[in-house]
Parts: sequence; structure tokens; C-alpha cells
Amino acid sequence: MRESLIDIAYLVSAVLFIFGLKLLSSPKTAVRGNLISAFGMLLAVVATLFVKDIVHFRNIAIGLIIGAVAGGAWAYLVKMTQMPQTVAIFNGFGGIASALVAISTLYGAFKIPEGVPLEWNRAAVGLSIIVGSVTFFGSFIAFAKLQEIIKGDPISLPLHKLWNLVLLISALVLTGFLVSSGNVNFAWIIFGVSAVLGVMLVIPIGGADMPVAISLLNAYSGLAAAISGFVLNNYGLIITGSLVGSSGFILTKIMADAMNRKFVDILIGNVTIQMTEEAFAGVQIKGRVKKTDPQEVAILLDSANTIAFVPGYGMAVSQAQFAVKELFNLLTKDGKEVYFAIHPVAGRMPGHMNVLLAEADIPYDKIKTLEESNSLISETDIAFVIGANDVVNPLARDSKDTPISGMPIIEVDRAKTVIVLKRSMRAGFSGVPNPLFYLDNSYMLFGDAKQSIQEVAKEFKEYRKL
Amino acid sequence: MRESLIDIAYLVSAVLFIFGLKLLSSPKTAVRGNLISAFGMLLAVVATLFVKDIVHFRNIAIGLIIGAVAGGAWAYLVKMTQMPQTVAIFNGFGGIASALVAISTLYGAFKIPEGVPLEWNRAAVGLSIIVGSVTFFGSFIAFAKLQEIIKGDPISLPLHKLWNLVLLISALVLTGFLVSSGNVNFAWIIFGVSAVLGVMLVIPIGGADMPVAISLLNAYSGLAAAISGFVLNNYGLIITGSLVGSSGFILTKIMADAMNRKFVDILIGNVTIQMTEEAFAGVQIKGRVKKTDPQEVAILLDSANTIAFVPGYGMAVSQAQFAVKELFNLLTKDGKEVYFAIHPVAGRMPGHMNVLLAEADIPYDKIKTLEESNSLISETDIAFVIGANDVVNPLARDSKDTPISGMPIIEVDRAKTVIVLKRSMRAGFSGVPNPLFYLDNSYMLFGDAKQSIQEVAKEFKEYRKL
Amino acid sequence: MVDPVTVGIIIFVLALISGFEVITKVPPLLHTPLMSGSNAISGITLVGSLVAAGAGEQRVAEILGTLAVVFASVNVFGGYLVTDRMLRMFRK
Amino acid sequence: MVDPVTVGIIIFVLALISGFEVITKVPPLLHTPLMSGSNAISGITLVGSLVAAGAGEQRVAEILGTLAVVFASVNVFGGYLVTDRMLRMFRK
Ligand SMILES: NC(=O)c1ccc[n+]([C@@H]2O[C@H](COP(=O)([O-])OP(=O)(O)OC[C@H]3O[C@@H](n4cnc5c(N)ncnc54)[C@H](OP(=O)(O)O)[C@@H]3O)[C@@H](O)[C@H]2O)c1
Ligand SMILES: NC(=O)c1ccc[n+]([C@@H]2O[C@H](COP(=O)([O-])OP(=O)(O)OC[C@H]3O[C@@H](n4cnc5c(N)ncnc54)[C@H](OP(=O)(O)O)[C@@H]3O)[C@@H](O)[C@H]2O)c1
Repeated sequence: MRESLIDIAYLVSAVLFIFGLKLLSSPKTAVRGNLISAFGMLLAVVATLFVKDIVHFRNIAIGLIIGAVAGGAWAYLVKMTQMPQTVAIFNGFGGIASALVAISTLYGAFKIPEGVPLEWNRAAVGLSIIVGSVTFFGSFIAFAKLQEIIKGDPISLPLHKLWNLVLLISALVLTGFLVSSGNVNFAWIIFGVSAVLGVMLVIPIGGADMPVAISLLNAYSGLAAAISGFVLNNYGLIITGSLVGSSGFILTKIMADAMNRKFVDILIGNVTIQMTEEAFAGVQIKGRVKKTDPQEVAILLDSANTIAFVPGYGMAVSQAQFAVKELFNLLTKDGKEVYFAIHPVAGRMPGHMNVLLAEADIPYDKIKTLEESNSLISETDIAFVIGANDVVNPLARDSKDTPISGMPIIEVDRAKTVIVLKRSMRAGFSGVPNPLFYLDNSYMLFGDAKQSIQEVAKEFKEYRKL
Repeated sequence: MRESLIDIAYLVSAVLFIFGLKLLSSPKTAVRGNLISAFGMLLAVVATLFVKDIVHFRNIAIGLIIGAVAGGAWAYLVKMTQMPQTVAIFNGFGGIASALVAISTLYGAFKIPEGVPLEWNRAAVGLSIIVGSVTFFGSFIAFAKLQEIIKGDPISLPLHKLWNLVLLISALVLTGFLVSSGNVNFAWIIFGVSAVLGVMLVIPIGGADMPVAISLLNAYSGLAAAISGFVLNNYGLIITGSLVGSSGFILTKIMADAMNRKFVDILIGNVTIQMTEEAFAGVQIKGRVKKTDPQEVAILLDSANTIAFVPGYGMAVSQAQFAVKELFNLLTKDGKEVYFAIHPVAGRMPGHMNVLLAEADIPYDKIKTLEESNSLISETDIAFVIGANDVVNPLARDSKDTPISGMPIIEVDRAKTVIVLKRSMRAGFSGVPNPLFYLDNSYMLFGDAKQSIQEVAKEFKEYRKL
Repeated sequence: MVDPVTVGIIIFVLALISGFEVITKVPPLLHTPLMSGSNAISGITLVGSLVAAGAGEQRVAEILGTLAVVFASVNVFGGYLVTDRMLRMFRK
Repeated sequence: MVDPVTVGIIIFVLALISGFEVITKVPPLLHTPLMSGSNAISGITLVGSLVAAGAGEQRVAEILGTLAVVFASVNVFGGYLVTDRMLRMFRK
């Protein structure tokens, strides 16, 4: 009876999670959705505390307080641009918690549920440790790279993939030993081997590719929770863990598709693109690069009526969104039509640009999708490319041989004038050179995006005052 | 072990059903979706035959053969226009099968699964009988009315709803007796009372309202299957039954919304609209009705460039779709632009018009949605209204006091000329008079739609030959 | 420890959610075939009928079971065939 | 008769399907909050940690459980708060 009650409570929580995720599908209901989901979590925790056979509340209280304070402070203090690494590390914590719970069963923390074969239980313990430990250590590396605690460049050993395979197989074989012997030492060895595997999987991934890895690790942490559900025969964990698992895999798939990469490749760790020389054999870049300066840009802006802002990863890096908002205010006050052209994979996370623009209070109705933007672009006087590169690269449309070929782009080359803000002529995320910079109608404004925008705004104000 | 195997087989079937339903979301994959779903059914049946403790295969063989032959022949011979009643009766058969299975458990056909309280099992038996019997007898009445075996008009007793309530409560009280006594006679009494309830629920529904009732009965038959899943502790039945249950309720909700009716009203049996005098107090119809004839229509068609066909329930009644196709061929061969404007609730089932037009091989790209049609309509020379009424009634847009107010319409009144094919000046499904018929730019072509269209086509051919 | 009734309820709720999410994606164009397709699926009750008909328990149970097999299989065979007929008309 | 492992598998599959169907409806605009919101939910493993920490069995189990509680609750509290912060920026 008590067991049934708690199962029903978990079911209600799971339904609340689903409902919360559903409400996430509109900006208007999203905040409420998150609260509902949090309420589901509260219900699950309370039900557990009341109904399960819990005798030592002191440990729990200490653990919860430490966790709540640390997590709360972290969430409160972190900058919005540090979101990817924050999600990564929280995620890792979920993973290691699952692994620790699994190990604790071997120390007798739970009775094996009636009807579950001992071997099955131990196999689930082994898998939970593997997935949990890979999640934690992988997430930790991702965090460290993004936070620039360790170097962001891809680091890779000779025969890297072979080593990964060896590690994975070892972990599985050790799980076999654990199943047959029940010896807890195997659990710790599995934990260690999986830790190395987690590090090895993420260390060869470049900083720019990290969001794909994080999203995949997110799926893994869900999977780890679901597997610990099998360990504890806890249906609440199974349902909720698999929900998170699906969600993570779908997001990873969306990013993979957007980057024109195979999902399976990413699953086995082929995240960072290997650029080949031949890929560019067919690329011929003609034209001349024209530099411009803030003053000239201000004059151009003054005579323009319709202006498109096309932000990309560079806007996130330089945190230019507030400066952009200021320039936007200046221009609209002046009666100009300004819109934001948002590519679905601009930046490094799905919806990345939307988060930044929302942070800077850009009115929602000024944000246009890829399709809307492309239908407006030929009537646009100035397209202002703010730290974007791949998402405006005409080669994606015109050539068949590059890694980004076939990806839809925001066709700024069809605007009357293009102004590109970036620090150098370097390629973007994909490594593909960009012929846009050489077009007759395009001008480069070199420098950090935030600084450039601020200078343009200053010049524009001065120019208008004269 | 065997039990687990069969549970897994049922799970696979359920996944195949879900996948099949998913493939139904595009006309290109729908046939395959149905086959996949049928394959899931085959798997479930084979798994049952192989794995469960079945000793008497003879009964089963006889039952299956009779069912397959009867069902197969029926499906093969039925006319497409008889689809609603066919779905209704098949549906009823599913319901009664669930009820019979539930009753058979009281005769010892199944052992009560370990861990299931006897009371719970009997309560599930009672509910399964109620829902199954209501489904069967309700569906039978729906079938009989649509097939015109009994009169289609609403038939209702004094205090009809009170009687329904009394019947429902009796059935539930009897279930209580069944739970406490286990006496099988109660099961048969429940069956009988529910049969009366099923008849009473559907008998006051007019023929035109029947599709809503059928869709609701479809949901009930799923529910009956799910409840027998609880009786037999068969998770396959629970999963699949609840799938069908959701599907039925969603379709019912869609129809309810389209008809501007409350879902809850329909659930309690308030299907047929009660028209009040006051509803029309505000309706003032001005203008004069102008009759036309096939010859005149042929001449009008000849001078038109863009023609919209707007079919409704009348096209289904008179089976005019093939004649329409012929006229369509004539007109397009003549270089005219012809499109079909399809309202989402034209006809009497969701997607009704699409089925008929597909049957007559109308090219898919000529079929326009409500929104598309309304953006084309003001450039349309002739709107040909074929047995539609409510879906083109301007009052839905212009007045606030009718039962259809607020329903979006195909705004044929904005076309240059409107030709309305129907048999009389009578109102449509909703009973609301239609001011469209009195407009200056509209002409009535009275008569059966099929005949009228054939005559128009004949006149058109003759006229062009001169 | 595992209570079959609770498990049944959990499965019921999850299946309702899956059903809801899948069905809301089907466009109105295909609602009639959807109605008849899901009607065919509701013949799943055939699975229960088969056991009742063949369990070899009491005579009445067998008769009821066999009747149930007849009804349910009309639902299944008829339902799938009629849906197929309807859908083939769309495929042009 | 009810095999807990099989039941677990059934529930797992149904939950995967529900998750898939619900998530595919979220527009790209909200994918970042979705990532962080579902990350918060993955802290559900806290529920298991609580039992391990408080079951009063072996000492090692308790220590491991308490550690797990700390980690999982950082995930839960941090995850929900950070998602809330992000989403509030959208609500204007
Ligand atoms: N959104 C997602 O879900 C997601 C996930 C994973 C990968 N991706 C990939 O990421 C790419 C996104 O395209 P994107 O156009 O947004 O980015 P991008 O192609 O990576 O280009 C960003 C540009 O910003 C410039 N930049 C960097 N820091 C800057 C600063 N402080 N000031 C000014 N400019 C700066 C860089 O040029 P300089 O170095 O010369 O300054 C760089 O060329 C796509 O290839 C996409 O496939 C997206
Ligand atoms: N599609 C759905 O899912 C659904 C479900 C339930 C209810 N409904 C309701 O059904 C209505 C559908 O609108 P509708 O415009 O298609 O139909 P309608 O409003 O019912 O009008 C149909 C018209 O067809 C005419 N008609 C009947 N038999 C005919 C024949 N043999 N030849 C020529 N004309 C004939 C009738 O006029 P005469 O008698 O003068 O010939 C009638 O006015 C809406 O009110 C909707 O809410 C729809």
C-alpha cells in the first residue's frame, strides 16, 4: 500500500514534468512550465521522505542544505554567457549522483526487490556506474574547457578512438565480473575506467563543438537516472530518466542536422569536423576585401531606411547584446526599420541568439526567422553581420563540396550593403572560408563586436547632432 | 519467463501501433502506417496463441474464420459513403467483445492474477461490461439510423436525461453488488441495463450529429479494451486500449470545437443542438432569391477564368464527386483555373470531403485549405457551392447570436459570382438560415447535386461545341 | 512489492499521454482514416478473447470467449481492410 | 506473475515515446531553456539518493548516499533556478 502510494506520487510527478516541458513550447507559458516541473520535483522528494523507510534524516538534511545553497548561489551568480558550462556541470552532478547511488546498493543500502534476479540487478548497477561516471567526468572536462580552466583546443592521443573502444569494452567486461562475483571492488574499478573514458571522449572536442557534447551528456544523465531506476526498481526514476534521455537525444539530433553532420558519428565521438584540403579545391574566392571604420558606418546607417542585424557566435563571445540594443534604440528612434535575422543554429546552442536578445530586452516582434528574413533581405539597405560567419556564408548555398553545403543561410549577400563585424579574416566554426567578405557590396569592420558597435553608436549620435 | 516474453511482444505491438498512427500524418506514408499497425495486431495475436495456456484451438479457429470472412467481405463490399456506419458497427463489435471477455472471467476463464485484490478485479469486470455494452448498443443504434433501418430523426422520451442518469447509477450500484457478491447474474443484469443506456444515449441524436457520437463511441471501445486489460492484468490491452481512447476523445474534441459546441456537453449526451427562437431575433435577411438553370450556368462558366468548387455534406449525400471530377476535367481542359476550397468540418466527419475527392481522383494540389481559399476567393470569378451550407454561411462571421457564430467560413460571398447547388431553401446542419442565398451576386441551382452537375457539364459541352 | 494494479495505472497514464501526443499531430485531411484506423486497433481485445475461448475452463466461458473472438475479429479484419481501401484513394 | 523487470522495460519504452513526442513540439527559440530545464529534471536521481542516505544501513552506503544527495540537489536547485532566470528574460 505504501509502495503503491509512492509509485502514484512519482507518476504524478512525471506527468507534471511532461506538462511542464509542454508549456516550454511557448515563451508565454515557459516560466510557468518550469515552476510546474519544479513542483513535480518537490512532490517526488516529499513523497520519498514521508513514505520510504528513512531513519537518518540528519544526513539528508545536511546534504540537501549544502546542495541547495551551492546550487542556488551558483545559479544566481553565473553570467548568462556561461550558460553552456553551467548546464554541463549541473548535468555531471546528476550523473555522478546516479553512479554513487548504484554503488551504495552494493553496500546494502537497498534490498533487491522481490522478483528481480540478482544478476539483472548487478548488471543495472554496472551500467549505471558506467553511464553516470562518463557523464560526470565528460561534463567536467566540457566545463573546464568552456570556463578556460584547461585549453579549449582539441587534444587527441594517437589511436584515440581505439583507446576509447578498449575502455568501453573493459568497462563492460568488468560489469560481467561484477555480475558474477558481486564484489564491490569491481564497482570502483568500473567507476575509474569509465572516468577515463569520459575524459577521453570529451578531450578531443574543440570548445566550439562543446554544445553538441553537452547536449549528448544531458541525454546520458537522463539515461543514468533511468538505469538507476532499474537498479532500485523505482518506476518514477525510470519514467523521468527516459524523458530526459529522449529530450537530450532529440536536441543533439537537431544540432547534428543543423550542422550537416550524422547523428551516429556524434554518438561515437566524431564531433569535431576534420577539414580536408580537397573540400576547398573547388572554392575560388574573387574580389577584394574593403575595410571600413565606425565613422563611415555611421554615415551609411544614416542614409539607410531598412537595417537587418544578423547576430552570430561572435555577439555571444563579446557580449555585445546590450550595445546592440542601444544602437537599435538609436536607429528606431530615428525612424528606421530595424529587424533581427536569426538563423536557427547561429551561436553554439539551439536558441542561443534568442536568449541573448531576450536578455537585452529586444522586442520580440523585431525578431525574424530565417525564412522571414530571406524574404525581407533584398529590400534591406544594410545588413549588419555581428560576429556571424557560417550562417551567412554563400558557399553553403553555392557550392556542393564544403562541410556546410546544403545548410540554409541568411542570404545577406542579397542586401544592398553588408557590414561584417569580426576581429579577423579567420573562418567560423566550420573552418570554411567565406567569400561574402570579398563581395563588392560588403565592408569589414574589424575588432571586437561590442567595442565596434559602441563606436558606431557614438559616431552615429555625433553625426546626427551636427 | 513466458509471461515476460508475451508482455514484451505486446509492447512491441503497441509501439508498432503508435508508429503506424504516426505514419498516418501524411498521405504518402498512411497506407504503410496502416499495414504496420496491422502487423502489430498479427504479432499480438500470434504471441497470444503461442505463449498463453491455450488448449482448445478449435473454437478459436472457428471464431477467427467467421470473423475474418464476415469482416473482410463487409469491408470489401461497403460503399465509401457508408463509411461512418461501417466504422460505427465495427466499433460496437470491439466493445461487445470486451464485455463478453469480462463476463467470461466470472465463469473462470482466467485466474485472477496474483497480487490483484478480488474486489478490484470484479470492479474492473463491472466497468468493462458497462462500457462495452454501452459501446455496442450505442453503435448499433448509430449504425441503424445511418443505414436508415430506423428513422434518423431524434427520438426522445420525457425526462430523457434523468432516465439516463438513473440507468448509469443503477449500473454502478449493480457493479457494487457484483463486487461484494461475485454473483455472475449481476454481470448479466449490468449488461442489460447498460444496453438500455447505450440505446438511450444515441436514440435522441439526429442522423446529422451521428459522427460526433461515433467518434465518442470509438473512444469508449478503446476504454473498454483498456479496462479489460485491468481485468486480465494484460498490459498490452491497457496500452493499446488507452491509445485508442485518447485518439477517440481528441477527434471528438476537434469536431466539438469545429461545431462551436462544448466537449463536456457532448460527453453527457447533449449532442443535437436545441435551436431557440431568440437565436434568430437579430437575423434580418434582405434581398431576393434568384433561380438559375444549367444552361445559364454553362454560359457563366464559359466566361469565367478562375472557378472555386466548395463542396459540403450535400456532395456526400448525392455522391456527386465523380460528376464533379468530370466537370473539373472539362473546365481545366478548357484552360480554366479550378480549385477546391475545403472547409475543415465540411460534411459530417473530419476529413470527409478529402476522402470523397480522393475517391474521385481529384489532383491533390488543387485542394486548398480554408485559409488558402479565402486568400484566393476575391479573385475568383465563380464560386460553385456544391451541397454546402453552414460552412459558407456569412452569418457565422457577421452575427454573434447564432449557434455557428465564430466558426470560420469559406467566404464565397466575396467571390464575383456564387452558384449554390441544393435541393431547397432549407437550412443546413445547424438549422441557421443562410443570407448568402439572398445576395445580389448569388444564384440558386435547385436539385440533387449530382444531377445538377451532370446537366451543367452537358450544357457546357454543347455550348462550347457551337 | 510490485503491485500489478499500480503498474497498470502507470502504464495506462503513459499510454494516454503517448496517444494524445501522437494523434494531435495528424492533420484534419486524414481524420477519417484515423478514426477507422484506430477503430481497427481497438480490436486488440481479440487477444483477451482468444484466451477466454481457448483456456478450456468452463463451457460457458468458452462459448462467451468464442463469441468474443468472432466479434473482435470482425472489428480487426474489417477495420484494417476498410482503412486500407480508404487510404489507397489518397495515394495518387 | 508480474515481473518487475519487464514492467520496468514497458514503462521505459512508453516514457521514451512520450518524451520524444513532447519535445519535438518545442520550437528552436526555446531550445536553450529546454536543455537546462530537462537538465534540472534529470536531478530526479535525488529521490534515490535520499533513500541511500537515510536508510540507516551500512556506514559506507550512508556516506555515498549523502554525497549523492549533495550532488543531485545542486543539480536540482541550480538547474531550476538557472532555467527560471533564463526564461524570465523571455517574458516581456
Ligand atoms: N546553434 C547551435 O545549436 C550550434 C551548435 C553547435 C555548432 N553550431 C555551429 O556554429 C556555427 C554558428 O554560426 P555563426 O555564424 O553563429 O558562428 P561562426 O560561424 O562560428 O562565426 C562566428 C564568428 O564570430 C567572430 N567572432 C568571435 N569572437 C568575436 C568577437 N569578440 N567580436 C567580433 N567577432 C567575433 C569570429 O571571427 P573572428 O575570429 O575573425 O572574430 C567568427 O568567424 C555554425 O557552423 C553551426 O553549425 C551551432
Ligand atoms: N465535418 C465534421 O467533422 C462535422 C461533424 C459533425 C457536424 N458537422 C457539421 O456539419 C456542417 C457541415 O457543413 P456543410 O456546409 O458541409 O453541410 P450543411 O450545412 O449540413 O449543408 C448541407 C447542405 O447540403 C444540401 N443537400 C443535401 N442533400 C443534397 C443533395 N442530394 N443534393 C444537393 N444538395 C444537398 C442541403 O440542402 P437541401 O436540403 O436544401 O438540399 C444542406 O443545406 C457544419 O455545421 C458542421 O459543424 C461537421
